[in-house]
Amino acid sequence: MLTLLLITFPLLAALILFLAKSKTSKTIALALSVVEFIIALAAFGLYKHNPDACQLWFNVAWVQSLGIHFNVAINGMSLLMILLTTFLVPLIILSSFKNEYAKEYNFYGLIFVMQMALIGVFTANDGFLFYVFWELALIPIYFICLVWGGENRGAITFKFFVYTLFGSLFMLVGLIYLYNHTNVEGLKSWAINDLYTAGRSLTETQQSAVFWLIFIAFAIKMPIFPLHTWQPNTYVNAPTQGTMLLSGIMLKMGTFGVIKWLLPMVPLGLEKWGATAIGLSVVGIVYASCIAIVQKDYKRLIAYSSIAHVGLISAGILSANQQGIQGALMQMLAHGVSVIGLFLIADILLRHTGTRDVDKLGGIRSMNGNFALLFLIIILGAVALPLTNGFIGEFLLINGIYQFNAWAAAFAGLTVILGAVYMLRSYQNIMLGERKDSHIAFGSLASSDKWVLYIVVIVIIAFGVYPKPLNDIAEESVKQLMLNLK
Amino acid sequence: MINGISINYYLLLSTVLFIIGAVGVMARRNSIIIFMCIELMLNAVNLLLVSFSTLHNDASGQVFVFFIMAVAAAEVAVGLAILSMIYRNVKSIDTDLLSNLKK
Amino acid sequence: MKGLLIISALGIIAMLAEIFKFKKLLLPIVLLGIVAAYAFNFMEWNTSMSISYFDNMIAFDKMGIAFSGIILATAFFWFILANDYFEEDSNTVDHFALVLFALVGALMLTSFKNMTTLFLGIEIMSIPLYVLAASKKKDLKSNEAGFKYLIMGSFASAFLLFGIALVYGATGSFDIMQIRTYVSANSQSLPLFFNVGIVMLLVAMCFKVSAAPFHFWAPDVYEGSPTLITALMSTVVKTAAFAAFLRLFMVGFAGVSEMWTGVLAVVVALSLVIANFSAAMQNSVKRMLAFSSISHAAFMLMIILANVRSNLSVNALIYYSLAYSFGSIAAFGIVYNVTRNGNQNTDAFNGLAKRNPTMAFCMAVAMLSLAGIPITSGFFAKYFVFTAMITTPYKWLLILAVITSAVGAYYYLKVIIAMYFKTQVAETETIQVEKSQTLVIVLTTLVTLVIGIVPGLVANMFKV
Amino acid sequence: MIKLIALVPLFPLLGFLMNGFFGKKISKGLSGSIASLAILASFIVSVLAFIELQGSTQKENIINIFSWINSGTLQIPFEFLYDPLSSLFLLIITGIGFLIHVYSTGYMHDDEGFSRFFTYLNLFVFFMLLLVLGNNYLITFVGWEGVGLCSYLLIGFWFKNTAYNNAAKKAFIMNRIGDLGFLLGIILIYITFGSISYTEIFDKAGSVSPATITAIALLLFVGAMGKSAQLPLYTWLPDAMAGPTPVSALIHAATMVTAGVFIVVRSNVFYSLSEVASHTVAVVGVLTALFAATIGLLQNDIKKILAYSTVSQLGLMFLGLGVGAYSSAVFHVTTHAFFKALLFLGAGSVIHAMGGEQDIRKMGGLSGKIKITFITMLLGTIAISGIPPFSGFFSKDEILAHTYEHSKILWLLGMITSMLTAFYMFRMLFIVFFGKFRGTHAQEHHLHESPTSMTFPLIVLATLSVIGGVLGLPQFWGLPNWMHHNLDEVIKIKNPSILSHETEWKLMGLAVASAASVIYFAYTLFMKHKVLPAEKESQLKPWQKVIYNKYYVDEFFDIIIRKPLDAISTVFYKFLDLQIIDGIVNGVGTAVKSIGSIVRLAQQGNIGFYIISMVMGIVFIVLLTFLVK
Repeated sequence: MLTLLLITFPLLAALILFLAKSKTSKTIALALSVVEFIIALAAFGLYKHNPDACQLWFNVAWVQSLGIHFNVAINGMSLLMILLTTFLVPLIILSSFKNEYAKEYNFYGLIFVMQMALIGVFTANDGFLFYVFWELALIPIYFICLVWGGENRGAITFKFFVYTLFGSLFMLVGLIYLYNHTNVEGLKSWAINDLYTAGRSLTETQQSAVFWLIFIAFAIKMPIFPLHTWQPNTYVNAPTQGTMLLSGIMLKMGTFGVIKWLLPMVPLGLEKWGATAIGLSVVGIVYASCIAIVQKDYKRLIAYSSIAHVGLISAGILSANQQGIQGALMQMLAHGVSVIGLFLIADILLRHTGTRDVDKLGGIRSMNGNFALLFLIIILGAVALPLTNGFIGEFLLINGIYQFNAWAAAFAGLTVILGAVYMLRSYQNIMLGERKDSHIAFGSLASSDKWVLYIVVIVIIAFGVYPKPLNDIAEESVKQLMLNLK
Repeated sequence: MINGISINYYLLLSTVLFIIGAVGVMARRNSIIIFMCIELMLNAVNLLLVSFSTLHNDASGQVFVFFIMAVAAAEVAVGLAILSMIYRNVKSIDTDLLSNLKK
Repeated sequence: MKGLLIISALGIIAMLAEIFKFKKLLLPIVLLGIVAAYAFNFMEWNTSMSISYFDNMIAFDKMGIAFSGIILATAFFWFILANDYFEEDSNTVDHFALVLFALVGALMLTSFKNMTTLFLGIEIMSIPLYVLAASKKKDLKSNEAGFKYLIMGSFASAFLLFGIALVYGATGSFDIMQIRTYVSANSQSLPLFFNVGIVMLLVAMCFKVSAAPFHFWAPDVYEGSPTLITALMSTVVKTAAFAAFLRLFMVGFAGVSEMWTGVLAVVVALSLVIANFSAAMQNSVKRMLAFSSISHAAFMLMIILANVRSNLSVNALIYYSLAYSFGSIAAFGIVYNVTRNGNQNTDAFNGLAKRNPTMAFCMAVAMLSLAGIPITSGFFAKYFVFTAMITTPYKWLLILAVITSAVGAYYYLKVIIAMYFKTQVAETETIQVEKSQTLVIVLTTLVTLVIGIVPGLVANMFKV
Repeated sequence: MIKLIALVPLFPLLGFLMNGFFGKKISKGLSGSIASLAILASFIVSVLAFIELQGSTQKENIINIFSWINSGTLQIPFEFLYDPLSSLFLLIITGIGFLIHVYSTGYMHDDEGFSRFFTYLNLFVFFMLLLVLGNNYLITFVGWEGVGLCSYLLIGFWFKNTAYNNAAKKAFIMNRIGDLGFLLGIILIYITFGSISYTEIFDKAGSVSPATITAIALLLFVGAMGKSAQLPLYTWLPDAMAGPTPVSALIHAATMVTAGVFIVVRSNVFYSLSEVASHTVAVVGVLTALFAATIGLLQNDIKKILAYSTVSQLGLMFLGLGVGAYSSAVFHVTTHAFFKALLFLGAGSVIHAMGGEQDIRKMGGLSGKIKITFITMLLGTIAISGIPPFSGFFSKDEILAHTYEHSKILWLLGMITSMLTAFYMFRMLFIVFFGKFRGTHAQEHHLHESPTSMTFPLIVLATLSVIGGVLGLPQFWGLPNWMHHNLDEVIKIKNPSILSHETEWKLMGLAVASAASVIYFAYTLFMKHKVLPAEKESQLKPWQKVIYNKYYVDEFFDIIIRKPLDAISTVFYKFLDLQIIDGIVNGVGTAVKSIGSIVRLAQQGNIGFYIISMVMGIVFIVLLTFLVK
């Protein structure tokens, strides 16, 4: 029931905003999102640490004749993702307090629709339902980018939409293929476990086919090299909050999908093609990091760095061992938080100085030391310094990849170095030295921005020093998953 | 066998008629002639039906022919009406003039 | 059956309206009539055996009733949408009558049992449409549309008849049930020309549902005809044609499916490619919708192709027609209002989100539905096709379908982008839409969403 | 006290937090004393704990704080290991740390970033303590990266100066290169032993395949190379002199840079088990030592000279480690901490006196002006040159002795290094403190001895550098070598010296003689003939130019690493990403368009054509039906 509430409440919130058309939508939205977060915390409280996964079921037939059920439940992984989503959305809304959007009630409404879809994706236990939520998440973000985006958003959002749709259509085919092989007393079923069994019953070639059909969708969403080219432009052109949604949460749909909807389905396919996929991911890490080094637009730089991070995550997942997958989960949480901070910083830079060009900026630290400090800590989180949230994930991930293949790990590990290179370079260019452009003034931060950054920084450190509460959930849920993979 | 003539001949004949009609429709540009060719095709079918109905000695085939005739008449009537309307606008019944809708 | 009769009666009444001067009342009467027809139609639902009329030439079984239901519903909305279109024209009643007679034809097509009624149905439906297509007397485009439709239509009917004749010759009957039994009895000893006959029939039907390579008339006619007539063609006519197609090939020639499925696969592939790729190039929205209707035809054909012998395809096809019809009604209704000023290009939609948010929203939903995005009904329609195709040997066709529908998203989105992103260049007047029309558009949009969220409403309905 | 060992890192942490949050609000004096007292407190705790440890028989004490990362079989608690090794390092870090804090209160007095400086300094001490206290590689790694961060912050302390920022960035990134190796090493250890706790793995090491052991040892050594500035990852250390001098003394001489030595000693089992690894360590060590020493010969920046000498001394330590003389290496770490910290602080005092001038060519004749600094530095210089009975002599001699029994060539190189060291150190001393003053009049007028807060640490350190030798008196003199005895439990695999006493005597004598002669040579050169370093680079001989420019190593790296990286990145972005990959994606779009425009050619409006194509379609289909089967 609580799960259902988690899904429906954002929808309700969206309706309220759409219909109220209130002047104070910002505050209303913030309040509502906080409520949603509290509900999530309640779920966190109710969640019992027992390994045999799913809790808080809600299951009703949707289309009986087709074996489609509205079947949602929370297990460890989805709980983590829900916490992430519900925690980030208030931050995202708060971060928007300094931006003026036309018809803002629609803007915030769409954010909530998005949240609904995302939570749906994370909780769905029915293949069809999963797909529906998956597609559903695409529509609000599409409109957010299209209506409130930057310069040539038309072409770019368009590319983004078609590209992702293209991927997910293949996923649909793959899922239907599995569905078609399910057999529960002669009936077909969309229930996830039946899909698992169906997938496992397939021959290696069939599994390989399904693996690619489904993986393509996830790979595009994440995105994995070389399917990433929609991402930087979309991130740069989307409104900051849109970018946050895309990178902070939506990206995780892909990684989460691989964990829950790919690994247990087609073990043989994974065995055969996992190496290839890991290869792509790992290449993507270095490739994207290198590109990030030469970026001038800070937002674009973050976009590429995010490709690098997600490459590491997916490589860890596909290495299909305890450390790899658990690391991926932890890193998903960490990356979500840090990237919000980074994109907000990009936005702040633009608002205060009118540019995001790292070469034009400079000497801001001497104008606002406080901001410099927050910025630095967030960067340290991004380069995975120990005792920041980034480290635990990265260590486990590289560990997992190493168990798959030492050289892959070494190559992936280059992110440790390259990440430092582009992050510190850009930080130095933006913040340190004398100010290059004399008429760039940088006053004190708006309180809303301050709060977001403070929260982000606190989480980065707290989570890095004492990850146990979340880490335990991750650990046990992954243990459970590993049983499925055997 | 109809009166000692194999059905295949009827079949052949009407097919030939049908093809002549079709080729006419394809080749000619004059709308009236096109209508006539279509009529020819329909009549080819009529012939075929009639011969088959005698072959099966079953009347329904011939009944069908009447339907065809009626419908053909209606069709032509409508066709000519439209044609006259067009003629009013372009002072011609050459089908080549009617190619503004394209691509 | 009663439905059929009522509609025919309505047609005649419409013609009398001129004489007895109750033009004004005509629309209400027609609407009531349609409602009545609808009611009677579904009364026959639970009659266990399908009652047949005219020496078993027409019989309303569940399938027939279902399709007639869709057609009548669509027609109902269409008439509301069309009321002012009739007013702006001198000889209203003729148009009423013509549309109603076309409806009669359509209903016959859903329920024929005999080649004769098939032929008659097609003609009764088509001939009024030829006229309606050309009904803008002064507009050369309209004339051309009508003329092309007529010539090519009758050319196609010639093939239909030739096919019928050959099949008759081979089997000695027009009754499709008898044909079925005969074929299954001696499938070995069938003469070669029987096969030719089937191909001819296939060709003719493909023409009617405008599948490539027999689709050439569709774009031109859609573009040339008055927008609402186009709406009629792409909804009522298409549904009827598919009902006929389904019945003819799944009831009549299921036994010899190997004779036509291969060909049909090719036709589908051609249609998918040609339709989607040309649609991507269109500036005129009407033309784009024409091509999109071709690609949807391809999808519906896939359903037939996929499972020839099972009723699943009937359900799927019914759902698809319903989803598609309602989507199109909404879309065309909006197009009709937006393109009043004569500009039929996509840029007519620029900034619609500001000029009329409701219309913009409905159009967006319609487009998403046609593109097959959840939670619109269009998605489920696509889903049925995919589920059906996955079991067939034609998996390559499925992949082709996936790719082309990605292309499809391309041109549907163009409209959305125009509405929400592009800003009106010249006059930024808000678009006023009549209450009744708004109602229709919103209603159809809602239906599109509702049956998209709860497809069970329709999908489980027809245990044919 | 041992139970409360967590207090040791806790105090600096508190100091860091207090200064971090309130530093700006409180007075300089207060924030300075908070910081210093924090370190003093942890020094006292360490001393007490140390005494307790000496008393007790329980040498390995594990103190668990909380469980940190759990992942299946990978269990990483946040726990400390207090054993002789860490106890010793605690003393060095907190002791010298405290002195340097005191010194800094004077040195940094006029800097506006005063409280910020102490914030960083406390944070550094905290991380350094974590590094040595951790009971598993990952805790050590936390400290390892943490000190790297602090060094980054402190090198770039004056953040308006781009050169300094670059130095800081360079230091961080070069360290990261090493850290990657370290990280992989840790992971390999986990995979091999199923644990990364010091107390669990070392005993199992014997039963593991040598190849794996070698791999682990080498990976860890890569990390050590980064931290301890060994070839080829040493170039950051000289640049790191951009930071305030106390930082150079604490981080880049006494403590952080010896972390590499620490980790090798911690993992000594692996190195003892792997010939290859230990040889690599030795060779890299000695080469670094020699290489850096030669560069030191011609430097003119007082801090750069000390920096290169640090690199070279670290090289000697690794040489010791490589030949299995672990305790000797640690011994040298200790003494080096004393005299190198002393020298840096002295240099700082000189720079202070000279009003920020660091070029020895501008100095001269300072001996009279700043007596305490001069005397203390003199002692330090003697210590580092290895003149008995100063501390440096003993530690260096032990290392060389072990090297001799291990390999003559390495020993020879070591000897040369220590001779060079003696030479350039005295060169510096003579040029700075003797002859006539070469600076501007303003500077001459400005000259003054530093405040007590700065001289006091100098005196203390001087004393330590003089007497520090007692920690490890030569055994063959029949004297107790405490250092050796103390680390007995830590070094699992012993390799006792097999040298006969007279060889040891010979070596020792040789060392002293050579050092003395070199010093005399330097004396004649710089005192008698008053030779001064060339004013301009153009006056140098070619071979001198090469050395003066540090063998162009920086330029070399620039050419083989930085430039290619940028180039490749640009190619990736401008060409591969935008042109090829995205090009393909957009190409699909254009392909759709072009196919579309071809397909619609068919739709060309003419009925006749439509009919024809329909018929052709029919024919095609008929053929299909009848020919396909």
